[in-house]
Amino acid sequence: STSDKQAFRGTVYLGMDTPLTGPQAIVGQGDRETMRALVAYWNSRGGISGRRLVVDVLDNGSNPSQAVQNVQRFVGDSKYVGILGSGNAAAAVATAPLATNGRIPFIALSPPTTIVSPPRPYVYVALPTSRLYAYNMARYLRRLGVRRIALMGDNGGFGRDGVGQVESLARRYGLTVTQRVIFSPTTTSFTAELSRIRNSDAQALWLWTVTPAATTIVKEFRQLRMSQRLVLTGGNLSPQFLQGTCPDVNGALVNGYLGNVWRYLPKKHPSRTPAQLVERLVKHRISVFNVDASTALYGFKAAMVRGGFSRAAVNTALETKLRGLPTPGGRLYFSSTNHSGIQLTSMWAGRITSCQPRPLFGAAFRRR
Amino acid sequence: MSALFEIERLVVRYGEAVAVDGISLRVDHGERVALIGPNGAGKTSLLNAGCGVIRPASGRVRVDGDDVTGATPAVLVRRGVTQVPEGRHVFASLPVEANLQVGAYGRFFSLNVISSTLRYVRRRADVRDRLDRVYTLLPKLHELRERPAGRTSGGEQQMVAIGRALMAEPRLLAVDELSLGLAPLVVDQLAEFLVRLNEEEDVAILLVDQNAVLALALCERAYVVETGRVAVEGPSSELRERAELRGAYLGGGP
Amino acid sequence: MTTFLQLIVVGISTGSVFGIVGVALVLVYRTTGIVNFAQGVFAVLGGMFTFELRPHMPLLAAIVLAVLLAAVLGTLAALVAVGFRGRTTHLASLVITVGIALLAEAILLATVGEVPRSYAGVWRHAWDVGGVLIQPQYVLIAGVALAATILLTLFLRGTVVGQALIASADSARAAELVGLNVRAVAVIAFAVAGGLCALGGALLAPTVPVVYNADLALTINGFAAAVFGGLTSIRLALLGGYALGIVEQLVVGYIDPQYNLTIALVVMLVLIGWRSRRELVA
Amino acid sequence: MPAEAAVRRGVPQALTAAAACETSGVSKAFGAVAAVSDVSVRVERGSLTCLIGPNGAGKSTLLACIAGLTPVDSGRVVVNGEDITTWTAHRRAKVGLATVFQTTRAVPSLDVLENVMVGCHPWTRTGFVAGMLRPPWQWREERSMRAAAHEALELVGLAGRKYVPAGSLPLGQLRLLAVARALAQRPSVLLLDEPVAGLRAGEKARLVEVFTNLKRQRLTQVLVEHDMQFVGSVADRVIVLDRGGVIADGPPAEVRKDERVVEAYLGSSSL
Amino acid sequence: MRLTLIAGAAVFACWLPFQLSQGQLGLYDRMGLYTLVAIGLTLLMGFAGQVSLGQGAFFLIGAYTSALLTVGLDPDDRLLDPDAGIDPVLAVVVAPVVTAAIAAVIGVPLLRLRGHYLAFATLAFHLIMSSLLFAQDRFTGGQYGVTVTKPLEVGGRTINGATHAAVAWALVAVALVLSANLVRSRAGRALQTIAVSELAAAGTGIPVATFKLRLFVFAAALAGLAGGLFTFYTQFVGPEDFGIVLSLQFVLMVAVGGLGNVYGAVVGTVAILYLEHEVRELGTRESLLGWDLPAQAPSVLSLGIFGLILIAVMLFFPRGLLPAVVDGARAARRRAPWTK
Ligand SMILES: Nc1ncnc2c1ncn2[C@@H]1O[C@H](COP(=O)(O)OP(=O)(O)OP(=O)(O)O)[C@@H](O)[C@H]1O
Ligand SMILES: Nc1ncnc2c1ncn2[C@@H]1O[C@H](COP(=O)(O)OP(=O)(O)OP(=O)(O)O)[C@@H](O)[C@H]1O
Ligand SMILES: [Mg+2]
Ligand SMILES: [Mg+2]
Repeated sequence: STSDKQAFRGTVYLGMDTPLTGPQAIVGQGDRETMRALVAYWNSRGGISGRRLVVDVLDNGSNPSQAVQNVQRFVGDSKYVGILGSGNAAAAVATAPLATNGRIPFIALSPPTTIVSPPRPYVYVALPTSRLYAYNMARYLRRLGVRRIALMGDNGGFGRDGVGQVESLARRYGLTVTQRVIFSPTTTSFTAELSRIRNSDAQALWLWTVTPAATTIVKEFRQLRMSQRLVLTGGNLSPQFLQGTCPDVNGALVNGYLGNVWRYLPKKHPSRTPAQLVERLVKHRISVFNVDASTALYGFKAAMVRGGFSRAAVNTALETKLRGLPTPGGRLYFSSTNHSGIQLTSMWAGRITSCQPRPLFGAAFRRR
Repeated sequence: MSALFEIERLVVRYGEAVAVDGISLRVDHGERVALIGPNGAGKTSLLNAGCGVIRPASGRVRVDGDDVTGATPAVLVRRGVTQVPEGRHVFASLPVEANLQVGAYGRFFSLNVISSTLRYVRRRADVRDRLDRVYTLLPKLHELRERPAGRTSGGEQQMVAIGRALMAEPRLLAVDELSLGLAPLVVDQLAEFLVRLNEEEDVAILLVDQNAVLALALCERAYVVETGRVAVEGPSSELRERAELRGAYLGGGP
Repeated sequence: MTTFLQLIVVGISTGSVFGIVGVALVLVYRTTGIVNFAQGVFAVLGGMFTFELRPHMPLLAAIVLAVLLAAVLGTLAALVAVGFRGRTTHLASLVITVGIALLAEAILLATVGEVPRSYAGVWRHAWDVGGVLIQPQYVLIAGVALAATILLTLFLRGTVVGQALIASADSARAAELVGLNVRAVAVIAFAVAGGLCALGGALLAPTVPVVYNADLALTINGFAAAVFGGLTSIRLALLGGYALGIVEQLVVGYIDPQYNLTIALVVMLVLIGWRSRRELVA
Repeated sequence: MPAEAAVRRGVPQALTAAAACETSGVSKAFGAVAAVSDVSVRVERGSLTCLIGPNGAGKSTLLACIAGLTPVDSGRVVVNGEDITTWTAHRRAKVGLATVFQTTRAVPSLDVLENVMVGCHPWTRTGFVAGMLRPPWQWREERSMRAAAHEALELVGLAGRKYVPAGSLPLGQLRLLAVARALAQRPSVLLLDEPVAGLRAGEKARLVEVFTNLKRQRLTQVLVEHDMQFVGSVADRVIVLDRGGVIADGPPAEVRKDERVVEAYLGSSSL
Repeated sequence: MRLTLIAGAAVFACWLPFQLSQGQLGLYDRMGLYTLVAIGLTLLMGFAGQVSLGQGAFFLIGAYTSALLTVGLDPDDRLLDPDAGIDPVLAVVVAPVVTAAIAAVIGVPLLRLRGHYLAFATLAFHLIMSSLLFAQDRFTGGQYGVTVTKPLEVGGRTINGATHAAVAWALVAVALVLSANLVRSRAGRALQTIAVSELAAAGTGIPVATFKLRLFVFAAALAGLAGGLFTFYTQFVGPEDFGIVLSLQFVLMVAVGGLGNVYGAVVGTVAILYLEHEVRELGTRESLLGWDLPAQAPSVLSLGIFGLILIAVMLFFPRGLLPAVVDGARAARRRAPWTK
């Protein structure tokens, strides 16, 4: 706020490119809401090392081309020291090269594995990639004794990526993929696909999609009284999905990273306090979008505090000085060979009960 | 007593062009009036403005002395003024018979479909009667009654348009180009019928026709319109004798 | 065989949804000449209203009220879409309905939010008929689609009111001249079409949760169904819906779910080409 | 031997003589409605033939069959010695057929002169590329089209309105425009479907002159009309159609007296 | 006089981008590219009476053609060899050619369809292309699209930013001149006749199918060219930029601008994109008129205001903005006392 303006030693700017309108608006809304709340909170507490933090938001309308325009604006204006990349995946993919070329640190708020493997300079992801989700859930399934799984994914990036990851690591976890369905999310009814899986010997249906089709599939899954276990991913932990499918979603297996389930963390766990803070600041139960955005912002904040206020300094700090920074989502471990900060230790798996995730942590599900 | 239909100093403009330039005209109860003039004189514009199809720039239109300027055609139809439009305008996808029935129903139509339909149904016998009359007058229509009106010949469509207007029980029938595309035999029968309709049922007639001889023979009184103004006006018998009209409208004469 | 039957059942189910929107589009087009791009909105409204009313009354009452509300909103849409007398072209009307659809999305988003809404249907679970799973909710929808098709066909063909409605789209000028009121005709058509779509939407929501922006996909699928009958035949619109739904499911079952839309559209195009060729000859 | 060649091409012998336009056994049905059935007519070069008959007799349909606007079910159409039965309409226009339709709509976005210039299509060649790039010859061609269109308008007496937007024409002038457009095609065979409908006696008289002049220029005309006075003053020959078939054929005065014609078409007290 | 006016406007349009800020430049560039597509569509809809709800598909084809040619068609080569593709300039030139060729092939069956059938067929074509982008992901990159790293260079000068916009608008000027010439030529008059009645046109000697096809191909080529350039506007192509909404948007643009006048395409495109941009800026604000805006505000505002303005414009100017302005100017001149 303006009254304590003199108290700051300067202002530091970040840019945020996000889908506030268009089909992916929900993602951008959640991201921006978190950002606003955290920035206001930090500034009221003296800013970042005495500097006021300002995050300028540009809406990309869920279009990658508009995202490119937005990010070019940030890159071209030297006052910005970092960019919060788009929560819609294609826009993040489209804009990441601009950050590399413009030498400005860029943390994407969406999970496409492609932009961080192999790691590219200046480009980071602070939420679990689909690979991480796949690993984590596969471990849990093994412990539950699930051997045969059916996979369903949409033909967008997330679905394909996820299905591909599971297939590549299934053997290692003793899983057999009995069916693999890549569908187009415009389909109105999935009864035909589901009934085929229903009649198969698969023990679980692992669903990789965050499109609106997800709600329909969950509904139909229950209406068809399928005996299999339903397996979801962390991307499904949005309030829209959970409310839209309640109560049918109850009992589904799901995994994610820490922020969503801070309630269940031990009191002294380093992620508990920041996650709780974010939940207090946004004034409603924390959603996956809140966790994504706050985790990235924590990363930027620490990098500025520890590195300085230039693009190069922030980038170096992100790569070398975070070393397990506790954030709402878990610890961030960036390094020159790893630009995907969340690691297996920050993952949980569990079930959905009362339309909310109920997690099991670490050792609880890793043991056979 | 006020006239059945009266137009007063009517002006019709299309953008900058003046099509009707202050025409006054009057049709009394049970009268037959002809409107004659070269192409582009403004006859159609005058009828259209009179029937509410287009809005006049100025002037008044009265039915039974009540001002109806700017009212929609529906209002005029309800007050008994029905037009046979120039250029057919049939309901192409409806069967011929449905065209005629809608012609009778239109008068009752309102947003309250149920009550308007009930009113129509109460008159069903009446409608049936009129339908039979139209079919006797234009037997071709009976032959075609199940055919979509859009799939009939030009002249047949003209018959549909005329039949449809007759279905509306008009007190004033305004016909724009009666004989257009019709075989001479049909024209004769129609002319005869209109006179009978007028004499027996007191239906007034306002007639525009390419065939001025026919129009003057049919009507008691006529207006000659030229470039948007009334050039001459008077009883038909008088006009027929006027030399200046002979060449332009009456041709070599009968 | 079971697989095949299953696919056909699902195809007819989803096809009925497309068919309902298609029939509604035909009804509006046939009587006003307007392609109503906001048609899908009414299905969304039906689901949303029912969801909102559900806690306060029995399901049936909620659905009836939702349908009535949608019909009232249809009236409003008609008045705007028809515009001022004698000025609005059909293209302008179409653009206006696009505007209405966007506005409706905005209002829904502001009031109901972006959460997909759903509620328990009449039956909770699918029926298993000899290994073929049948969604009861879809049976209702198919029934509505069929009933609507039959009733509307009879209404338009066989009653003078129906013919008057068609007349006003055939020639607005002539319709006025026989005393019809184009605006009133539009109001009737939009209201009935809106109510029909709302009923479909209300019955669909238990299986496919409704979101504020679900209308575009519904409208486009409905348009595909409606075009099968040249936007003028109610009966063919329903058949078009079936064709679209069944082909989509057959592709899902026997080829590749990713290509369901692609192949279904190609088949529709071929069918339409064949039909319009025949129409030209006739 | 032309006759031999004709036999080889499968053209009936009767069709080969130098008639300008000829149909043999043409039939056309719309569903169950036989609009034209087995009509054979033969029109001499430079003549004006009137086609009359009751409404729905099939006059317009016959013209449409000749102009190629509707495919015939059976029979042949020969124009200027060429069998054109299977030709598309625009190809027929290229070899000299021009048609005035019973109901025409002008192109409302063009003015009257430009509407007539559309008629110049068959004898000009500016295509898309030339139209966009406008090489000098395109300008020349445009000028010649303008001149031809103007001439046609003068002929029908519409030149005074050539810059009026065509959408605003009253009914009578719309007919004149259609005639002018057909004339601008520089046809050898002109098919006219009620070209003077909606015109007054004086305006019709002018067209009588126009059509008579065209006859002198060896233009073949087939004209449909219900105004018997007009028919009497232009026609060399009258063919009467009824229910899709020819019921009378001959000079106007003769046909007028034909009992069947009077009964089916003229009525007793013809005005 | 008229010619100098047009030339002046063209020079201005190409000079303007060099004065714009980074933020405005993107909008201005997009306006130019979309206008190219809209010009083709306005020719189709406004002059030849052929409704296309799938013009976005040709834009898509143009964009993917130039992108894929630049990075290399073979997906395996693409990964290994940064030089797998052809010269970007060549790719941009080829894009409209490929698009036109595709349009020529699909146009033959599609253009037999009329009215709503054609509208649906073109819409379906776009839907098919869009879903193929997702389904053929190995080739097209699926949802994550194709990132193009090579810049568009002509004679050592990179065409991006302001130069890119200038090129786009220069092409708009050329397309406008060509189109305005076309509609006032023999072929253009023939097309307008076709719009009124195909039968009457055929009777006048116009080869209806050929003419429709040629125009369809020309419109597609314009869209393909715009698409080809679009690739180098973002250096990225992905399916989300080419959703079916894009095709509908083009129809809105020509309808709002006004059919029957090629300049209407410019007016409509600029108006719609500008409106969209302003509304988006409005929605991004944290508060409006002292009210704190809720989280959904951006979507609500952009949908709502856009919808309202569409409704209002078409209610009050049903024939579009440009005709309304022209009529208004004419009426004003008539009323002005000094002209008498
Ligand atoms: N829609 C219109 N826009 C502009 N001008 C018009 C319009 N309709 C008619 N006009 C003009 O108004 C004048 C009168 O036309 P109108 O149709 O009333 O003539 P008319 O007497 O009926 O002619 P006809 O005997 O040929 O039918 C004409 O000069 C015509 O050009
Ligand atoms: N599109 C159509 N579909 C079905 N029948 C048609 C169609 N057009 C015309 N007919 C019918 O074909 C017959 C011949 O019609 P045509 O138009 O040739 O008559 P016409 O002699 O020109 O009559 P008019 O003098 O009324 O113009 C008529 O019985 C008519 O009803
Ligand atoms: Mg008139
Ligand atoms: Mg005829």
